[in-house]
Amino acid sequence: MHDRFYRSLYRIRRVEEEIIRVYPTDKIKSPVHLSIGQEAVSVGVCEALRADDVVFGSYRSHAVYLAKGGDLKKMIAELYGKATGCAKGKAGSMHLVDAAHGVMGASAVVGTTIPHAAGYAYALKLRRKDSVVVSFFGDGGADEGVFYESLNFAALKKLPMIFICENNSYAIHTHQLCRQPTANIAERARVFGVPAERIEDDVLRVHERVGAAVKALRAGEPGPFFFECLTYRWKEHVGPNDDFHLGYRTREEADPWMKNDQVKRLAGLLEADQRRRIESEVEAEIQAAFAFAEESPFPDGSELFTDMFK
Amino acid sequence: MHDRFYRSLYRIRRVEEEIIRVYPTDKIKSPVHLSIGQEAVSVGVCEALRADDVVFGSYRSHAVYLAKGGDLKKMIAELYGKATGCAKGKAGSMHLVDAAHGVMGASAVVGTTIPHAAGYAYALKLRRKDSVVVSFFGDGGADEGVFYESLNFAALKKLPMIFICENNSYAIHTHQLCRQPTANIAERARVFGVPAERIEDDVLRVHERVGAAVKALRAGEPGPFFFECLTYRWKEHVGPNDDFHLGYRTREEADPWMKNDQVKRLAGLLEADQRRRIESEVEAEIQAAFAFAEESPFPDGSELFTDMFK
Amino acid sequence: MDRTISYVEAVREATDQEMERDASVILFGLDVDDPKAIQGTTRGLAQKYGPERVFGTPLSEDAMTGVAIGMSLAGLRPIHVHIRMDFLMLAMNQLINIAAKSRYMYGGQVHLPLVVRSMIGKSWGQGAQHSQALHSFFMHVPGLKVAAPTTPYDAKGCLIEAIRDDDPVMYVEHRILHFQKGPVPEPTYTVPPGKARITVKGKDVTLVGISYMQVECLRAQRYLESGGIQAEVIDPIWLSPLDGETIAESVRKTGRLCVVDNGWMTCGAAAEIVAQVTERLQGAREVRVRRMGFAPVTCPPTPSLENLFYPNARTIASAAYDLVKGSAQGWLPEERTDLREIEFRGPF
Amino acid sequence: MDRTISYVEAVREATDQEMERDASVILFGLDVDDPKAIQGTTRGLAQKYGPERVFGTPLSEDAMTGVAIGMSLAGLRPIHVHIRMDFLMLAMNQLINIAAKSRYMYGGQVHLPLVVRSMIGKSWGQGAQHSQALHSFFMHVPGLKVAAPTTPYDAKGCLIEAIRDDDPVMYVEHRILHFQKGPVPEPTYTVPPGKARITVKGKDVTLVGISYMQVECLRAQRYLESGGIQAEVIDPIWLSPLDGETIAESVRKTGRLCVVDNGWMTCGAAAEIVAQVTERLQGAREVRVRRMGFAPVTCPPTPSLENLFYPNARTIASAAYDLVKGSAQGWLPEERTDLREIEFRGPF
Ligand SMILES: Cc1ncc(C[n+]2csc(CCOP(=O)(O)OP(=O)(O)O)c2C)c(N)n1
Ligand SMILES: Cc1ncc(C[n+]2csc(CCOP(=O)(O)OP(=O)(O)O)c2C)c(N)n1
Ligand SMILES: [Mg+2]
Ligand SMILES: [Mg+2]
Repeated sequence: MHDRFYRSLYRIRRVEEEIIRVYPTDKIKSPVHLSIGQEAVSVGVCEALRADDVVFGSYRSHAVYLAKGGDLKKMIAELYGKATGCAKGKAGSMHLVDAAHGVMGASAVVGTTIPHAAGYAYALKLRRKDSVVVSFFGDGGADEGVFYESLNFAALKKLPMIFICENNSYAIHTHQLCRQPTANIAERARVFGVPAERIEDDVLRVHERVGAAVKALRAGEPGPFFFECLTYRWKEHVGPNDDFHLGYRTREEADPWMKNDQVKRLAGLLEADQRRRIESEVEAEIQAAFAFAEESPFPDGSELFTDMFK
Repeated sequence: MHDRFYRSLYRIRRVEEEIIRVYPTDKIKSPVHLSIGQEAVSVGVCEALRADDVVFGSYRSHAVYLAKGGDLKKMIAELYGKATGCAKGKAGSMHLVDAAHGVMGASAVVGTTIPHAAGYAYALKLRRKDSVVVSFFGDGGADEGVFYESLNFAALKKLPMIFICENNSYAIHTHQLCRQPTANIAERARVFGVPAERIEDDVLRVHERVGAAVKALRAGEPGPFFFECLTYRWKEHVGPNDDFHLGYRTREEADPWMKNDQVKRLAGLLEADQRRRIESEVEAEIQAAFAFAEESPFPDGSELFTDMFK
Repeated sequence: MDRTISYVEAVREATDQEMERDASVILFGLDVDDPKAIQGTTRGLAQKYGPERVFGTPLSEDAMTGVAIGMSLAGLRPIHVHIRMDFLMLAMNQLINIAAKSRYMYGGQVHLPLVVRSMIGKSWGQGAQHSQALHSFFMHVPGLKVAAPTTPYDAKGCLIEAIRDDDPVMYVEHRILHFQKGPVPEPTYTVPPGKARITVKGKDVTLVGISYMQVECLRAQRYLESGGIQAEVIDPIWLSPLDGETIAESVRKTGRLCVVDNGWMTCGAAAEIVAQVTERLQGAREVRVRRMGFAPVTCPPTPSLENLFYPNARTIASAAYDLVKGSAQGWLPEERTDLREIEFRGPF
Repeated sequence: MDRTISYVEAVREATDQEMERDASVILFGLDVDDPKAIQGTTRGLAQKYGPERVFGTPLSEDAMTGVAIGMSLAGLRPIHVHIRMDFLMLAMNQLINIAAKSRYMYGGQVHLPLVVRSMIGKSWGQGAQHSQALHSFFMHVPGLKVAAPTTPYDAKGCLIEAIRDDDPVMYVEHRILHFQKGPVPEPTYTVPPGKARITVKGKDVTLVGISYMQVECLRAQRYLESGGIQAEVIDPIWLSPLDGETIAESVRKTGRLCVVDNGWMTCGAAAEIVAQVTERLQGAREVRVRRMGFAPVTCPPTPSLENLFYPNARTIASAAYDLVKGSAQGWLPEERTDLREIEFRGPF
């Protein structure tokens, strides 16, 4: 299990580090919202899911796309704006999708995929499926009215879904406590009658708790479940750089999070050669993906008018 | 005090009974959402307010308009679509307004005036005024995302306002528990750090509790406050009739509410001649108001284009 | 095709038949399962298909639209009903930023077979916020189709078409039309987009009437007849995609175009139709044009103003008369009660 | 008037001067007080006026728009800022159902001196949901004014006008224009609605360029010059109320109209302008018209498609050339780097 976790964590981290390396060349044709530092949430959750489970995310969805099994080559090609991208260059980094692997959508408008998850879960329930749906969103998403409306509906209909609030304390540069009078997102969910829990930045703990919820849902227990996963964004809100110089947060604040790095932690739980094997496989995969993106053609002009309607 | 309460309660009840009487003649030119049965909330709250305090309401605002001191003649003329109406016939029953008496607006779209109250309260706070703002809305309003967004903002900025949820258990014909998984609107407010309380259908109790909140706000204590006032609509959702035949609710359900009629209760707390004096004054006022509406002219066609811009 | 039913019944029947045919069709929205059953258009369906496939919702237009989108991503075919189009303003983010865009921005990996039914209505004292017809918003944004059927026949055919369409369709119903009756075949059929209907042939002036204004145009046509003018009347049926071709061909013949929308004119459907006809006929045919629609103000509830807010058969006839004569003639036909087939009593 | 400042600085200065002059002006919106300060347009104002008059908000576009309305009812003059116009879709209910209607539906008892600033932008890889320009929605609904200034001069003058206006104004800024520099007087002044500006005189064809497309039209004018054609270029500045008169007068002279919008065309500002000119000049002057705008698809982020999504100086010049010549000539001017005064690097 730890090897699977490490592979997924390491892969996400390294993919984004490569994005950082390549970004200044202008080969990446859309803004990137990096997940570095937040990998544990996506990995902990998605390792508890099956291929036929479904996730929805935000513009910051590299991690969840990869953790859920999204195709890496198609992701990098998408970032490059190439015809071989997961959406043929029509998504960019903010709308990653891989329907075959249950990555059903990511939106650049905050909070907007939360009700999609509820609707998808409604369909699963109607069809007596035992798959589950996971909605990923940020602490900023919890400011939006649609978050409460979706919670209310999901609880009313007892939907087989899991809310994952990735609370990294910030919406762009604005701290949660400048937007919410109390830092109690999980409690806000609980008041709708939804079992809700806050989890520290610990990939194994996330996996354990979310895994239990998934199991309960598959067994037909009423949903939804709610998890507020505390985490921290290491890089700037959008783009490849650090941003401690901006002054809205301090390095000191970041320190404990960086010390708690879950990628390193899981590395430490593996045998050295097991770890090295994983790393070299991942590196090869990443190299191949960037090469694939590099070599792929841009979409032809005629593509402008396709995909509007059936 | 009881005489003031009774006058206000009796006046609202009788105005709406007159509306019921006149409605079939087609003289009233807009749909009416009657407050009969719910008068205690508006009266209990508004008796705790000053003229310079401000209220916002919904399409069901006859009671709050009158309780807050809105002009009766202008209200009836407005229902008649006359040029002498509070909005010259441009509001109808659903948008009653009397800025001079702090009735700042009523909207036919559910939930929409809740943030207006917050914005108004922000302005009062900025200007160091000791007036307060009251937002009236229904249990249906608490389904809408804007309700949560407004609560969050009001709590964040500690605004001098009071949320009054008039919970009559129904949105049109749909019971609260078909729309909300738990009947706990006050608790939902409390999770934002807002002092919140549920009050039975008791005009004196409403007055006492809201009065205490108003006093605290005037003294500079941080707002907002929240009250879920349990109440019951006796008539159909829109229009002048009973609707027990529709089958979505029973007479038995209504019975205890009707037995608890606060108009009758307050009548019982007065001396007979004091009561009769109030009643005859109110009757005269109502008669005059309907006569005024009757005699007033419709707005001239040229009015179509006025009031769009300054 | 001699069976005659109402628009309400046509909508109900289309929904019923499609729900029967296809288990993935589901129906929800505020009050769809209540005693009034959305003017009867959803009557009996909750009983027949059960509360999982037909259900009322919380007052949460934003999330419920997102829920509909999520359902359609999962392969259902939701029909989301709104008793007033005004309330769609709460759902614009999901409609414009997601529904219209998903197929494209996900490179064709997903599609949303979603129908949004919304009602427009003449105010009857309801005023500002219960009277709007904002279909032009949905025409403006690529990725949405818009149907605005006038007759029971088209109501049924467009709704079935919309339900079977694999992409989002905004289905716009005018409440006055709900009481209209007309011939409707019982078996299912579709009225697909792309073809406007010429409802009356004529040679002097082209009247395009959108939604309820189609009825007023048909009346205006009769008034004009009595004034010696033969109007051609067109019902676009689908507003997006719009059949500009049929309209332009008519105007190529008549040389005169009066577009009557049941909505505001600025950046509205009438502006679009005038622009398209101008573009198509420039250099080929000189044309005279006129737009009519809501007065450029907020809708007033009092009848003395509301009557002036809407175009009607007589004002349309008067305007078309001027178009034909080439200048303002001051002609306003006497009101004819025989043209008032349709009775409207509010509020709805 | 030889002081030259950027559009960003012009917006900042207008806000600062009005906040200084009038204590009822307040400024808020997501991130107005953060280190990026809305591209600099709000820089320093939180420090100068304090956190009560300048503050960032929760991500609650719907309620915060309602809050702005409530503030303005209480006599404040809020400026509510949105870094992308796409997000206004969350605020449509408050904007369309309340802000546009309050003065009227309350019979003049209230008014809302409210400014909503929203930014539009070229996608630069941002695609579907961060690229829209939906000003036509606000033009459609009576009760809102819409300004879309192109130059730093107009940016300042329109913003001051908007702040002082007693009714709601939608103030639309294109992010590329933010980096534009130009002469701006330091003292306050206003650029009121009702008067479009003829930015270049010409006799052969009228180019109307909205928002950023004004810049592309100015470049197109230079290309056309080299093709022997004298284009007249018009900047409407205010889209609502729109100065149709100035545009029509120009077309009366040139006989040819090319409207280039920074938005979609169907039911858009370009449709409105074509319709108005057609109406005004019918019978008086035969005209040739052309609309240009976003391709009728969702905005794609990849550059190979995005380049085709937007009109540009060369495609505009080519279209105008055809209008003048009367048929498709296939003329596309060689790209001239000297016309590329403005550099744009995303993402913003
Ligand atoms: C509805 C909406 N409002 C504003 C924005 C601008 N915006 C982009 S990201 C962001 C912050 C979101 O914060 P959070 O949800 O916590 O996600 P995080 O970036 O921390 O992952 C904001 C305000 C947006 N994209 N959508
Ligand atoms: C946003 C919106 N959605 C739907 C409606 C239709 N509608 C009118 S009143 C109403 C019920 C509102 O219930 P509640 O808030 O409890 O108020 P009550 O009528 O009980 O006073 C509904 C759904 C509306 N007016 N606005
Ligand atoms: Mg965050
Ligand atoms: Mg209620």
